[in-house]
Amino acid sequence: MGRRRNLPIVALAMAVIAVQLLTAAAGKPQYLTQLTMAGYYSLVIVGLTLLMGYTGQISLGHAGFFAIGGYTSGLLTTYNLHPLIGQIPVSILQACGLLVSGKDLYGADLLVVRPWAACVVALLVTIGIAYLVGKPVLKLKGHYLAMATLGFGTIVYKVVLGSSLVGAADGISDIPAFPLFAGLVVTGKSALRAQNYYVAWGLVLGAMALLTNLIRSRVGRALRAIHGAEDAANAMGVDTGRYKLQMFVLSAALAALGGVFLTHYNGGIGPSEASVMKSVRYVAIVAVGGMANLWGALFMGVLLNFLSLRGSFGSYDDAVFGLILLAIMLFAPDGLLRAEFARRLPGLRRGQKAAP
Amino acid sequence: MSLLVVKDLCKRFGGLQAVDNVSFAVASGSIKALIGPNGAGKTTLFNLIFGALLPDSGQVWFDGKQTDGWKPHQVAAAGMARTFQHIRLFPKMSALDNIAVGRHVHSRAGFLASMLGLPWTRREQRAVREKALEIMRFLGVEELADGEATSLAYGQQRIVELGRALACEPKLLLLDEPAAGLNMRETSEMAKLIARIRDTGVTVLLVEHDMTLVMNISDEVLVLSYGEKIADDKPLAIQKHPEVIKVYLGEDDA
Amino acid sequence: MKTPGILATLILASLLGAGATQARGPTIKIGAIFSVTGPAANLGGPEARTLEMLVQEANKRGGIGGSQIELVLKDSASSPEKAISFAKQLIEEDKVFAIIGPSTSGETLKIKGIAEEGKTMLLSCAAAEAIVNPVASYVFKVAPNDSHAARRIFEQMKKMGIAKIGLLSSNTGFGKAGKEQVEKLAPSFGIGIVANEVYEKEATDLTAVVTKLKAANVQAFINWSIEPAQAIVIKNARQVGLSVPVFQSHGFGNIQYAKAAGPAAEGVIFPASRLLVADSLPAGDKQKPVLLKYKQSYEARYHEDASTFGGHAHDALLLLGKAVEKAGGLDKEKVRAALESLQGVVGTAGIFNFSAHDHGGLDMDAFEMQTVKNGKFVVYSDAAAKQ
Amino acid sequence: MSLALLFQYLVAGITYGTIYAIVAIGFNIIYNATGIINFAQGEFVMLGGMIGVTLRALLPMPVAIAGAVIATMLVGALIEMLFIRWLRRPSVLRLIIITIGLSIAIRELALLLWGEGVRALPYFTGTAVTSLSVGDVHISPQVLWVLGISAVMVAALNFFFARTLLGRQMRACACNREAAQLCGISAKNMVTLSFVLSAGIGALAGCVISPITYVQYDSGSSLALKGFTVAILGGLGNSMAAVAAGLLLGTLESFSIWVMPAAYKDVIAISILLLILFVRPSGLFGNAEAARLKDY
Repeated sequence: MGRRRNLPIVALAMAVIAVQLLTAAAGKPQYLTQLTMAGYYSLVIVGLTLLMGYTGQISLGHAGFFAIGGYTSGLLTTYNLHPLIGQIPVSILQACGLLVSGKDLYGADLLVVRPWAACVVALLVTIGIAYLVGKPVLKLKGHYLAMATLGFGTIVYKVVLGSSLVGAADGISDIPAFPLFAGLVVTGKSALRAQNYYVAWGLVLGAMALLTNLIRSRVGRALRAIHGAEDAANAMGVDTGRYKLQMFVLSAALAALGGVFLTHYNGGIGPSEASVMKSVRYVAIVAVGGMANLWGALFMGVLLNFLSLRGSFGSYDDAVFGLILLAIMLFAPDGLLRAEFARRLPGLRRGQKAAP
Repeated sequence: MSLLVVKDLCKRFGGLQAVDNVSFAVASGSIKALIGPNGAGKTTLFNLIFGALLPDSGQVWFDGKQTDGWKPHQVAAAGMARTFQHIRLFPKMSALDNIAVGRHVHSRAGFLASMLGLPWTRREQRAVREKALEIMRFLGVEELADGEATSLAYGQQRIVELGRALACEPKLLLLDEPAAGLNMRETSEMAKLIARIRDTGVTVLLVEHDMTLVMNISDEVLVLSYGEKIADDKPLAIQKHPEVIKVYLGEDDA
Repeated sequence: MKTPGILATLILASLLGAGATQARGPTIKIGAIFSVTGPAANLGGPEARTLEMLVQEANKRGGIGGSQIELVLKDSASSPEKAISFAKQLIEEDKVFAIIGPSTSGETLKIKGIAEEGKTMLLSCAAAEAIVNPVASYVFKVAPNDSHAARRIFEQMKKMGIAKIGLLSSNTGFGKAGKEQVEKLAPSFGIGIVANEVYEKEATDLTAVVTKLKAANVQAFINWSIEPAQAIVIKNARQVGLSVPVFQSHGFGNIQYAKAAGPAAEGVIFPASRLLVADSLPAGDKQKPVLLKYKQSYEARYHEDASTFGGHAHDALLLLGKAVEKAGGLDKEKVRAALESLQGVVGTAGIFNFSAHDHGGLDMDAFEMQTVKNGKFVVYSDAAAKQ
Repeated sequence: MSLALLFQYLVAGITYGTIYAIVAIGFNIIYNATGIINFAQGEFVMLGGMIGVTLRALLPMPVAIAGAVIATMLVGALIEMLFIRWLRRPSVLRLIIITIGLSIAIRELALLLWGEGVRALPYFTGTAVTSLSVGDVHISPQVLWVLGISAVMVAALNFFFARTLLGRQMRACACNREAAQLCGISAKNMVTLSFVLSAGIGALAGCVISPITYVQYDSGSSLALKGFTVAILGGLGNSMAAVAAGLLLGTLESFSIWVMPAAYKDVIAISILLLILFVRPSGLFGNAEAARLKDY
């Protein structure tokens, strides 16, 4: 029984492998760079799809969560604790093996937080902030919700832009690679390009597996019910406030995960990752993917980010996303891919039926 | 033994006293009807009982627990279910999925277990589906299972909404104008259905304008006018109640 | 079962095929990453236009090293993530000979390592000293150091007997870099910063900020930014009656701001490249011909005033051309070595003298103290100021 | 802090506040007629300024400003007719996204048309350094222009909505669309009119403030954010309250520089916005029910 359920995930895994082989065969392994980056952005997008498309809660601040993740990990892995050696908190961290020492560019001693620990802290920080922000914000609806999330996103942007601790407008540079396990390292070194592609897409696969399970489950049904008629869902016993909040936090955590990994992959992060335009782009991709269509959003996310990161839109990058938003919302508010797929692949969208 | 007891409930909207010091009880296993002219405060009373609105004062006791101040989902978990005056089905979901949402309080898979797709959550999913189908069979609409709920015929939507409430396996079922918009044949079928539901042991509290339905199936009738209770008695006694005739039946000629 | 995943594969596969570029005749590919749009469009815009113009001109003259130049221009919109992606693309796929740009320090610092790993020359148009310190063998910079600009300002202040100043800067990379240098160098000139404010680059009115300076009784203030705000600042300062000498950074070297501020800009003192005052330089000035030529052709073509930022792009291409000439061919390694040893190349920003330890090449002489007189930039002289 | 300084800050605050308030009034007009928050409102301000500056090169200033206002009004009408009018029962989410898309499109178009350069109209009276001094407090005459024109605008709007047939029809539509339609009012035309009006107000604002703030292709969005904040602070739809809220926020921002770096000025404004949304979504000056009875 589990086999049919997992078919889309298996197909995605095969597609991931096929793309790598194809790029290698076509002599264009460099494409994997942008595909890797697009993969990390996809984590934001699939989370946002569940929040917006399934649960019906708009967020114009998800770039903020991405940035919080990336910046936290970036700051922790570059902030030099060496001058503080001997102080008790630093000693404790050292004793726990959470710190790692090295040399900086100028050859000076460097003592920073281990990437693993930084990653965990980044996720926890994001989850905490998402919880604190989400709790009051998700009580709002419509324009008020849009405005509040936009406000949150703007605050994150202004804070990273105004804080010299995180490099203000320059952002953080020289962020070290992130050794995962078994020799896997998240780094932008071209020699490890294919490996990093698989790390990114492994994460995406994992996220997709979890999320497709989620949308087919009791929780997924409750989320769609909240989207359709919040009061009725509440009357059927769905704790709508809690479900919305959990979904918000989950999507924020996914965004932060993408942020952490991309930051280590890129070796740096700048305020542009937190900008409101970035958040709007994520919304545009979810919309063009079909709002409540996880696969559509994933596909459009990879496609558009891939093209954008390759500079295919030139100076019209933002304009392209603006026009996409307009066109989709005017002519196909349910998304480009949705109508098509709904007809052909009822099993994908209505998980209920696909499960025997 | 009363399943629901309402004591001195009050609710004011700005200058309007929507519910004014209303007290009553619903006996376990009975059908109680709530009638009154438009704007009498019937739906407000429902919302107060269900937790969708907070009362200004007064108490609601359900199944031995004081539930005023609870959120609707807490009330639902305690064993109360409702339908809405204007049908509130979930769009873009099949009829079966709509009814399956009603099983929410009787299932427990959360975010983590669902995401991991643990085997027990799948078993639970199958059980939910079976139960939803069983309810559709009970209502005689199992052929509608895969249709998109909001594109069904109006009468069918009413049935599906009723099924969704039944899926909660409630002790008390609140029906807000279950026959509104139905034709005469559908109305009498609805009446039979409500009686059948009561016979399975579910207590029913309903708001309804159709007096034939009310008088045929109710064990007791409560009459509201301008937020105040003016009568609470057996149907036959209500029909003869002078106050009721004056404020309600008199002008409605029902 | 058909899945979108497979569909994705198919589309990507077709993209792969379409993406292949054809090789043509003897060309040399030069990559450029500029912030043509986005928060640093004021820098990237003129830089991109300059490069496009010069490449065209150079190709008409036969290109460099006997090869036609193919310019691959990328708009990073000041986003480091794009700059990173573009740098890898330019180096690994387009196999460019060298990269000119990016416009901002934040982006440059993020691709410094990539250029080094890819053994591709990077001629950054940003000013941060961290770009060339520590020296990375393939990374150069053509914009003058902020510290030099700050020193020129402080020297001037000493002459004027100023000891107590206010410092304003915008929350951009440019503002941040300048602020750091001013803060660092002030003590060594015996100058105290008594008010220090960072404002938003979108600021529309800075009355409150200048009022704070006024309250602190500063003897002069420095404003370090590239945005419209630098014109707003001086207007607001004059409006609230703050009449102390105003110093600006080289970011002020854009006549549109001086024009926008109108009479408020009169008397503002700032260090900048001689490009701005090319017409009024003495005839013997070494830079004058270069400056005039660039200025005239840019202004004729784009109908806007040439800015020092566009000049950086000019210098980058010029230096690259000289290095190719010196190396006598298009061997990347030889050209890199030649670039590193270039001496006395006259550019718009100043005279470049590179060495293995100095990939910046400019000294304090790159800056000339200037001021605004009758709506025009002129060389500042103490004598003239006293009149 | 001396008294003069205090007043100087107050003047700065009033300047910011008035600018925010005019943008907020533009939001309110469309919101009242349609229930839409027009995320492209800031772009109307930018367009007004840009067109004004462009026309100024050929025409005398008052004519140029009038031309800019009319041109932007046309743009407003065009936008409503092309992108809003024909939608059937659009969801709030859809409208939010459409207006966001519009704002990006207009901004990028402006970049294409005018480039990244910064422009400004000349000061209406005097020059950039002129200021009127009362004791040690200085104020630019342009600020008085902004104040004066805003006051006239608010008065004119009040008159329009209270006294003219068209204004009353718009209010009728805002209160009850169906009923208004039964009385023979074309609700659709009223929506178009609201876009025209609010575009015109935005454009006028853009011209009047441009000598102070300058105008650039992307100057709309940051103004819009402040405009929102003020609109919500005052209670969505209530323009008189928006003026009060604008002055309040402007003054707060102006004084905030004593406690926080100026770079965090926006953070303060937005934090106030969030706080209001959480605690009193109906705004400082409105109560929840009055907010529902949407009045201009």
